[in-house]
Amino acid sequence: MEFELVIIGGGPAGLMAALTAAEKGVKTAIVEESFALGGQLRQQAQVLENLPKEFGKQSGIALAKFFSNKVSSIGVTALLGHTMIGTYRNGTIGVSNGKDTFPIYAKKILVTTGAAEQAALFPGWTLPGVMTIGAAQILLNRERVLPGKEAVVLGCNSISYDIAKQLRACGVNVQGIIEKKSIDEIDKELIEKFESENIEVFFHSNIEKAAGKQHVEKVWIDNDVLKKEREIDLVCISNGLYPVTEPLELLDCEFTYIENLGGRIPKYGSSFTTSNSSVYVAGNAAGITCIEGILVTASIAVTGILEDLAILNNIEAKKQKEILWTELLKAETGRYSKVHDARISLVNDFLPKEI
Amino acid sequence: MYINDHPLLESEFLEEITFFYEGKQLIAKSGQTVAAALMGNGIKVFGVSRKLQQPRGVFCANGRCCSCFVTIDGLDHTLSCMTRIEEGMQVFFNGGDPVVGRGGSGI
Amino acid sequence: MDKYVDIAIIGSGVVGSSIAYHLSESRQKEIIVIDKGFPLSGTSGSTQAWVWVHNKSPSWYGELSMYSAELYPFLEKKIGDVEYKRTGGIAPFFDEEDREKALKLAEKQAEVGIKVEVLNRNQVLEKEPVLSSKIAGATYSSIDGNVNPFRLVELYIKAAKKNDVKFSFYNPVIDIKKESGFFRITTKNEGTYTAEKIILAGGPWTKELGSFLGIDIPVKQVRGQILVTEPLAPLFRHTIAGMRQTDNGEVLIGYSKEEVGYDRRTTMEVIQDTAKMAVDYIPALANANLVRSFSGVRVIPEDGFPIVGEISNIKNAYLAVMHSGVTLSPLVGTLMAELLLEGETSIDLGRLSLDRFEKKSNGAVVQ
Amino acid sequence: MDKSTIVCKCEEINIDEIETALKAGACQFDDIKRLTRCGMGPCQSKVCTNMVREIIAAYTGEPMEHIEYPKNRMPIKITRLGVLVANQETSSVVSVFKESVSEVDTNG
Repeated sequence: MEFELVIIGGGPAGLMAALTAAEKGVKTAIVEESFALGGQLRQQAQVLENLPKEFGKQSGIALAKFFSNKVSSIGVTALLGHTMIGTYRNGTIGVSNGKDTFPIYAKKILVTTGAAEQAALFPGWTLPGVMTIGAAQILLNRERVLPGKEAVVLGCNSISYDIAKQLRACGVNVQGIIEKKSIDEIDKELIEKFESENIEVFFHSNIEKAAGKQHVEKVWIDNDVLKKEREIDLVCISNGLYPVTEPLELLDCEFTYIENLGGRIPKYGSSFTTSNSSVYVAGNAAGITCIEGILVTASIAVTGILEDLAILNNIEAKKQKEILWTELLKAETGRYSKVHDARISLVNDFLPKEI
Repeated sequence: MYINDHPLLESEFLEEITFFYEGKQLIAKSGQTVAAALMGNGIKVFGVSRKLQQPRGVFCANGRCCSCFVTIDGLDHTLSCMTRIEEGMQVFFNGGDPVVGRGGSGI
Repeated sequence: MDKYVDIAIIGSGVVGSSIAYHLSESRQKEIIVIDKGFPLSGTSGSTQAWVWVHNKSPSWYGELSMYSAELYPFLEKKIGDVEYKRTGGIAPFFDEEDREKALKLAEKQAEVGIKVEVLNRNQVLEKEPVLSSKIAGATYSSIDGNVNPFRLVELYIKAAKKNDVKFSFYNPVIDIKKESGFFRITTKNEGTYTAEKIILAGGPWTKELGSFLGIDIPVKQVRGQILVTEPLAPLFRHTIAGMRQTDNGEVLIGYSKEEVGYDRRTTMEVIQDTAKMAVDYIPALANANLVRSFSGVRVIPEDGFPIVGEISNIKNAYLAVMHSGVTLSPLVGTLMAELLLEGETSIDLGRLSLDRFEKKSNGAVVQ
Repeated sequence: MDKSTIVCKCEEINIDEIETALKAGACQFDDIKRLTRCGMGPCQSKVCTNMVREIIAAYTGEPMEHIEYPKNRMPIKITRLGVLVANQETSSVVSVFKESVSEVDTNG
């Protein structure tokens, strides 16, 4: 198989990039290990507030549908059930579909593998019934299956807010949110949101342990003043995200470590090109950001790719990128301003190489 | 347990299919993963760990953690969260892994 | 910081740590082992760890390997369980025409006392029913086996430490100079060591170490890629040329050789080719999950044979560099201890001298 | 926290085992891996990486950014050998037998 552009990962960043590339006539393929396009949008029932203007306000699920319909109508090859498992000697990617393993040749590779959820350490975290909050949401909204009936959630953040609400709407009793930090360290607005939903948050608390015979039955919530024992059958861990970068490592991209972007990430320049000049990165794989940031970084990367493929001339590309970077700055404000600052310094460090 | 009337999502007609778990016939909905089909039937424990024989089930649901292994149609250690359920599929508990030593090998 | 030792060993892989242990047994000398990384981060930690004899040729080399294999049971009594298993080794062939070559090999090895049998298909399958029925035959010897390299190096080091050998890890040697009869070894993190004798056992980095002393050590770096399956129920018990099953059930597969410098990446080409070999030998492996691949950069002297002994023009500087470090480590450790402590060895090391390469360039015949 | 708490879910390696490796002088994930098998199971440390890194950081007092990540190995996801072979007809990997008899021929 041979394409001009191969995109690893069919989530929002990958789809956004595929659409733009295919519109410009680039022969594009998406390698997606799941059976459907959309990535983590596929279970996001919440309305995504800050989408780029052209998308209005819609749920992740709706956006995933919109993207996948459009992508298939525009002639992008969607290789569903295909996983990139390695690289050949010359850097060609190796893909397996569960029956066969083969190389896919591409002029440019864009890695949009997104983020994975961080686990959390406490005795009993390996029991069935203890899962990442994303897993609970997948079961709930993608699979329409109840992950449990009585739940606690570890981690007070916007993700756990959205999903706790959805769990409750589906009949799961969310007994509370357990948060290591003290009340002063958490965004006021978020606390109010939980309050207005009558979801109790235990600050300065942790899960001392979870236990159960075959699956989780009890948690002990540890707090300075009180020890609470709760009977539950679901513990959701919402402990943050980190970039998924395995394909970039096997593509010999150089890495750096930036806490504000989620830890170890590939070095990249202002077009999101990595130290391997035929490999680009975008979305959460380039640093954990908001949904708008995910989409805009994909647009910037694809602009760089179009420029590289001589489909856009330098002047057009430069103009385009300037507009998009302004958009990215707007997207990454407020609690994402640290992300943006980190990104800017990363890109500036990369500059000497681009010359 | 299946959510039949999802309060947040449009209703969707999903064809019912039958599969077998430990030889017992169960109902799943087409398009689901094996992991979801099991959870929908109230099965949370998919297997036991190799060394300590501790129960294991869904953890990440995204094909990364390998916690949800089951045996499907004769192939053991298959990721149930990344495999779609199919009519007549034979699914088994991931147990009975060989008790083996702790020898090392290169990394 | 300037520290004095009697003997400095550079490299704490299977060769360096074996020499350190064997030297320390008599507790006569103050010894330090310096390593650029942590034990097992190099070649010794990235091998299938066969203790393999039966088709090492020419037969004098097979003989050395056999002596070393014979030392393993005694070594285990001294340093502890290194999971040495004399499983017997099977090297299959698929073409009937190869039988004659196999018989020739068996004949050669018999001359030095290595018993090699040439098996037909039924005999192979009787020994190992899981092997493919497409196999025409195999050479077999009961002396071959394998060891757990992690336990081996760990226990060499433990035993050496017990005998007061000092170890310095994560500490690359950045220069070696000989001054007024002593070696001054400059390290990155712990200053300079002064040693009366020095042993270079740096495996794939030996060439670099030799260059500090102004000598050319004719070795190549050869990458071998190895696949590791998930733990499987006991499937086969012999060491099969190309694969073995470890105690924890994992099957290690691989026999690739590439000269690509010190590059420890793996590649899909070799992974797929190695998988093909595995399934050709043992069809049942087709359903086994491959969990990971790794590569080791092995050192191979230009002519394939070990270089062991004193460097003739640098008194008190010694070399121990070889491809089959795991197989040979008990013997090389023993011989080096004899050489450094008594000045002579129970097996003549002449054939293994670095000088043979110079002789070669002069047109003289070696071996 | 209870030192018997599992950190690596696949190989079932607990905090105590990781700290023992640290005490033996290992100070990076890959060295701990070799000593304990932590992170060597089917998920290839995708789940435990940061938890182990945090234990290392706490033990050594080094900041998290100095704690290296374990090396990623192919395949990125477990793959059955038969799927890797698929339609492949030949293999470039020489057999030990062929190699040894060719040496007999030349060196014999």
